[in-house]
Amino acid sequence: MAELTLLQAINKALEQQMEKDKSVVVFGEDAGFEGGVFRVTAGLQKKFGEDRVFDTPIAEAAIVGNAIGMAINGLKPVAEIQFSGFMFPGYNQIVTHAARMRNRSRGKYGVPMVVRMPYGGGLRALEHHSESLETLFAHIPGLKLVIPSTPYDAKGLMIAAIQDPDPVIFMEPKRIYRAFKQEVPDQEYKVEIGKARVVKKGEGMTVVAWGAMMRETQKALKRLEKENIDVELIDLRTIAPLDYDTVLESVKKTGRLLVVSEQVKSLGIASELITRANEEAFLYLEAPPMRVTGHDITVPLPKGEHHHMVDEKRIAHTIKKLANYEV
Amino acid sequence: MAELTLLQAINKALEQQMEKDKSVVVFGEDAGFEGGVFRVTAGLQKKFGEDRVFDTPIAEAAIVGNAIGMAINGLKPVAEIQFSGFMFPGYNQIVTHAARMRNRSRGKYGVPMVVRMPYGGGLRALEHHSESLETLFAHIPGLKLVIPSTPYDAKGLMIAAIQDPDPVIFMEPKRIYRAFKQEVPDQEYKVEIGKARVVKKGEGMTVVAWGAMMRETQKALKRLEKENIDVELIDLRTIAPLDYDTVLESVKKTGRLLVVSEQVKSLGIASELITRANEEAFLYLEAPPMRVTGHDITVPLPKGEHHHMVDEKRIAHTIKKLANYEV
Amino acid sequence: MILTSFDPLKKEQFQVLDKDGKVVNKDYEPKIDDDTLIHMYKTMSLARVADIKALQYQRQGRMLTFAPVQGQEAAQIGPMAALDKKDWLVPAFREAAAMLYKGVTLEQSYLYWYGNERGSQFDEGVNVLPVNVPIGSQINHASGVAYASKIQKQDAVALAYIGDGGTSHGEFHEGMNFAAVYNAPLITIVQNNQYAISTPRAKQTKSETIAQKAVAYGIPGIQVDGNDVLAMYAVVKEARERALKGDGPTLIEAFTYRLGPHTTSDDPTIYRKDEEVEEWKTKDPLIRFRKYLTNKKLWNKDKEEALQEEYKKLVNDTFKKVEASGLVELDDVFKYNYAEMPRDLQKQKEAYEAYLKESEEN
Amino acid sequence: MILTSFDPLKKEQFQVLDKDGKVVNKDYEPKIDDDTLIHMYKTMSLARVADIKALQYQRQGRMLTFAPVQGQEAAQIGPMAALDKKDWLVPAFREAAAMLYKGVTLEQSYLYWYGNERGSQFDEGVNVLPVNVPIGSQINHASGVAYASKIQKQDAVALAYIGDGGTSHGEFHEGMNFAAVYNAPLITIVQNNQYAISTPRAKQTKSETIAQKAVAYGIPGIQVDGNDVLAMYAVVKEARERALKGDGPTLIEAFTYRLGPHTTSDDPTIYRKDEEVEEWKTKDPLIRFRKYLTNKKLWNKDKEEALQEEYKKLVNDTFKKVEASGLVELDDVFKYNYAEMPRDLQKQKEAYEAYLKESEEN
Ligand SMILES: Cc1ncc(C[n+]2csc(CCOP(=O)(O)OP(=O)(O)O)c2C)c(N)n1
Ligand SMILES: Cc1ncc(C[n+]2csc(CCOP(=O)(O)OP(=O)(O)O)c2C)c(N)n1
Ligand SMILES: [Mg+2]
Ligand SMILES: [Mg+2]
Repeated sequence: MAELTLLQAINKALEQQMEKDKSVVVFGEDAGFEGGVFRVTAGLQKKFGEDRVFDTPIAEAAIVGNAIGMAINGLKPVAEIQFSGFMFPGYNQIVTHAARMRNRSRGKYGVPMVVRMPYGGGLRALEHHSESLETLFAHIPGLKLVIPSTPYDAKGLMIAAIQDPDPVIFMEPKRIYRAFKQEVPDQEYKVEIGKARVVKKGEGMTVVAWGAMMRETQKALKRLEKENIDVELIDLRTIAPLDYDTVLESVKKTGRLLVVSEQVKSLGIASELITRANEEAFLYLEAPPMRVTGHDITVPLPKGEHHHMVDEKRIAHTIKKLANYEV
Repeated sequence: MAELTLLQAINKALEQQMEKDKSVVVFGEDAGFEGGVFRVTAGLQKKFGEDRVFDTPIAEAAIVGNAIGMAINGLKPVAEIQFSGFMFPGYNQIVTHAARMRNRSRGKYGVPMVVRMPYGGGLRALEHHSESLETLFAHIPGLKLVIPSTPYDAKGLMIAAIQDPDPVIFMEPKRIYRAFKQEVPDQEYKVEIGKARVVKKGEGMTVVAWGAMMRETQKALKRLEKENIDVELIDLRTIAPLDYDTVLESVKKTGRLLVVSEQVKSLGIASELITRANEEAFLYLEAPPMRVTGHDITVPLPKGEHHHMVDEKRIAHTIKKLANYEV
Repeated sequence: MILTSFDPLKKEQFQVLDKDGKVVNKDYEPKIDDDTLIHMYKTMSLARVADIKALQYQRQGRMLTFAPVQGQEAAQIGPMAALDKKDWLVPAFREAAAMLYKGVTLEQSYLYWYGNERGSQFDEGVNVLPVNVPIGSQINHASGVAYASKIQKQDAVALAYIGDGGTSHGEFHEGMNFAAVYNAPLITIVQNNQYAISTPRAKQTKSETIAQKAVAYGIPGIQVDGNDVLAMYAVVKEARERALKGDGPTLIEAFTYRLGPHTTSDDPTIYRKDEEVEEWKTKDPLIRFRKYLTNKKLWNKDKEEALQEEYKKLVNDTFKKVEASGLVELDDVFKYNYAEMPRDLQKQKEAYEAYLKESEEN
Repeated sequence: MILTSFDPLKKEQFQVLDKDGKVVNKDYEPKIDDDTLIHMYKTMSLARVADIKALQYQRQGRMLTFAPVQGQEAAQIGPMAALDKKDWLVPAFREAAAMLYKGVTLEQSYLYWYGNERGSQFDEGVNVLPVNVPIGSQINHASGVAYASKIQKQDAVALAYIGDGGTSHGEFHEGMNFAAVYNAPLITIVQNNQYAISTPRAKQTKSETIAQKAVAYGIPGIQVDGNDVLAMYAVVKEARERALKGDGPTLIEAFTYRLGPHTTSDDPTIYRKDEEVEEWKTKDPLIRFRKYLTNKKLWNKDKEEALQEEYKKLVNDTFKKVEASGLVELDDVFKYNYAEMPRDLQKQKEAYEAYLKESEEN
């Protein structure tokens, strides 16, 4: 066991899988020689050579499209998009090919690839560096989307993603890349894709979060410790396919649902969760399901970002509101 | 007044605006000389010349990106994407620029452009020709998205879109391009962007649809004529910004909401509407809001498309189910 | 070396057979054994018959939209004959002839255009990717396939097709550039058939040839008479050797013409003149190749008649089988979205089945 | 004609001033009046001081990430001086110097990198687009701006910047091709500063020069010494005339070097050698131009010292003003998403304000 940051845990997962499986290759803009602008792939080129770890031209359609071709011809590519906001030029490949190749060929060609991308706000970054684009992947049939919130999950999910027979989008909450450390087993282990984690049992209310918002939510709960609100906290971990069973079972028990997300408001993962709670747990609802999200605005540049960012205060505020809701 | 199809109504709107305003230009793949693969822009090049109506190379990023540049420098471009499934290479421009230029420049540069694209299923078409991608635009702050369901609205919305100071995505339900005719005024008129239309008043249930689904829904209602279900039918017409007021007022009155959409199930416009009904009309709900949609699968090729397409039968079935729901 | 002898910047075009089937460039006449020559000709003929028939079926309302190959058979069969079985074909959407040669069955091909995904479930060992509709994107797949082949030492190349219109797409640029940087064993053939739907080649790009676009990637580019099956064969053979040696991609412009409509939904009379089509008919790749084979005594009128009979029947029988296949089953549209169906999707399927059952009962 | 005299395929590079400020190509020495020459030099100097200062502020934790220009001033000021006020500048993200020359104020520039959108709210009549972060996409904007200028007969060109790395992007290809087909009055300058973050030029593309990529679009391409402000001026002047005559776009590769880090988050010592940087420092565009001006008796040591003093103060004062501007107001982040705020967004804003008020009260 070693104490690792989330970033280091991903690096370890990559290293371990590359060691074990020669077909794993890693590439992206600056991902080779210098190990990526965040250094997630640091050390890999030195260890595994330039054929398996390399820099690409600045061309996201090529990065994803080449990964698809490689996956079809026997490799397991782990491609990096430098920031999620730059995935758009590669989105055509993700949607029209990666997500569809298996179905298109009725099973003949799978696309076992991972597309990694740091995402999310709070780092006082330039334009296009702070978005939370989960919806754009979760809305597309054929894709998987995972987002770890801890070093342990990061390693386990990355290993599961690399071994998955289908394309996995791996969004990395860069705000907590180095925020804290956790004991992470040295050996290989997997965190199942498609399974949420009940972080804390509770009876009074179901709170769902993921990625960097898990931490904010936990801070909010800390703040509310004396308030006697018995929260069941769920970390989605996988956004697609979503583990509705775990969430809805919880909602049926608690009667209350809050979803915390740093996405813009409309058409976020929260809206699908709330809709499902309606469809499948309507009679259990003791209050309208609520969400804490950004606004339907372009993510502001750093000097205005705080207006948009979801923080522990706002989460705590809404938890109280939901707890106090009476019909 | 003339009897026009939806397709002809769009053509007339374009012609009228081009005549009136020299800054309006029209272009796209095959949109010039031959007037588009559906002939929506037929006759315009002949009338307005090659500078203002022209064919483009096959390059959607260029189509949208050039439109943005033109809009910034005094033109009002109406760009055509041949099928909505081919908008992906241009999506980067739509999301990272068209939607943001005004905010980015704090009002200095607006992007008054229209991006037209035929969309939707039911035409037994090739792969990527049948998707319903509303979510990918409605989720992005800064964009407007309109979808007409009648020739009258098509003309009025197109005129409003061209005159709008912001980028408008204009999705055309190609399945009903030529399905029926309607009296359409010869003169210029606008249908307000952002206003839904109450097609039929009712007290028992709110049914929301748009685009080609309006027709299927109306057929379903016809089927149910003898069933004594008093439906209030709403045509959204604008998907973004969405007219929640009209929908929620209706839901507060009827207590029941059904959304009909040919999108895939998860994260469709339906899920946001249902979430809003929860947030803002929870105490009025007499039944869980419901939706009729496609499945979370890749739209099948023609010989399997019927499994995915929403049809009047399925709509009627769900209307009955919702009407009969008792707590 | 063909690739260094024909400079697109000087508007040189590589040809072996002229339009009368005469060898005009003896030095470059490829050595192909007789069986292969005949197999090439036969596949071209089958593709042609399948094409003409499909058009008839479509006009009868029995076939859906499809993209005819007519006129481009040489640009497809020459290259395929120059490949090895383990090489990959990465088509755009107008490569039915190439796909046939590489092992996609006529039934699969028809089934695809009939609107059934089973048509892209190619047999084991057939290294062909499915028809690719989003223009340009296949170049990146081909580059990736080629790169994988290279680092896994498979000794195989990837050959991608694209249209003249497709070269305007950003994905063409990114794919070619990526492959060039890493010397991926990629061969890209641009079938310049002079039009992208209604848009003529001159409106697509200002470069005088498509081949010269290779300069942007620091790789060889060559314009070839795309109606000359031997020239296409010879140039691909050489490009393949280069690729396998580790020298990287080659860009080949096959100068050709689409004799039919863009697809069956298209009316080409709107945008091109009859005379132009008639002129190109005289350069028909089948006629030219038949003359060559006849000169070589490998072919004659009787054989031709018998072949036509055989293929008409084969095509008819195949289409009937395809027609009889009917609709796609519900299972099929759910089952292949993931290797394992997610629980929520399983539930969606069950809910839909329940609805079907219920609505049947009523 | 410069453009036809330096063939990138023959590896010819256009230069006027050598690194000692001597005119090596008298024929092409542009005629620029003294005031303009001095204004050019001053703006280069201001950009340099602003750059160095900003790096200091950033290291002190007072400035956010930004993209230094150091070393590339000539590639930016030469072209700007060759433009007319009504011409458009369409930058990528490393064109702070060019933007200054075209009328963006230092305060705006700093404000932008300080993280406030007001920094892109340029003054009336300043035809400059905001900093463009998504690589490549600005080429399409520039093409559109240019096309609009052409058909509205504005007699103006659009000049776009992009990096060597940016040329790999599909949007570069699509934009150049589009502009070429329609002869849009576009000038594209590739600042080939040898790296894209850590990725060296050779890993970006296999073409020997960037300029030769022009061949793909059937337009002129030329490699220029990008540290030579006069060469950059002269070539843009000529490209501009071509463009206004209706002859279409030109691709100019400015061969230069980024002396600083990619951005302030970057550590260039990981991927490049000190010697390389030192070697390029001897080619510093400012030193070279200063020598030229000194030779012309337009500049001297005293003037230089006074200028440095003046600019240090100006930059310091400006940054203090920017620092004092504080946070962005809530109104601002909602107000500009649409020309008119949609009702639902208005409600979101009100709800958020209500929350703020409420949580303040508690
Ligand atoms: C990205 C994308 N945009 C648009 C289309 C629609 N489309 C289908 S075929 C075609 C023309 C293709 O022309 P070309 O590349 O020359 O190939 P050809 O049809 O001549 O074989 C277009 C525009 C598409 N399939 N993909
Ligand atoms: C589409 C896109 N992908 C990735 C990035 C991240 N990124 C920012 S700058 C840069 C390198 C740019 O290199 P180059 O074009 O040579 O310009 P330079 O920085 O040298 O001026 C990258 C990859 C981006 N901004 N946009
Ligand atoms: Mg073509
Ligand atoms: Mg660079």
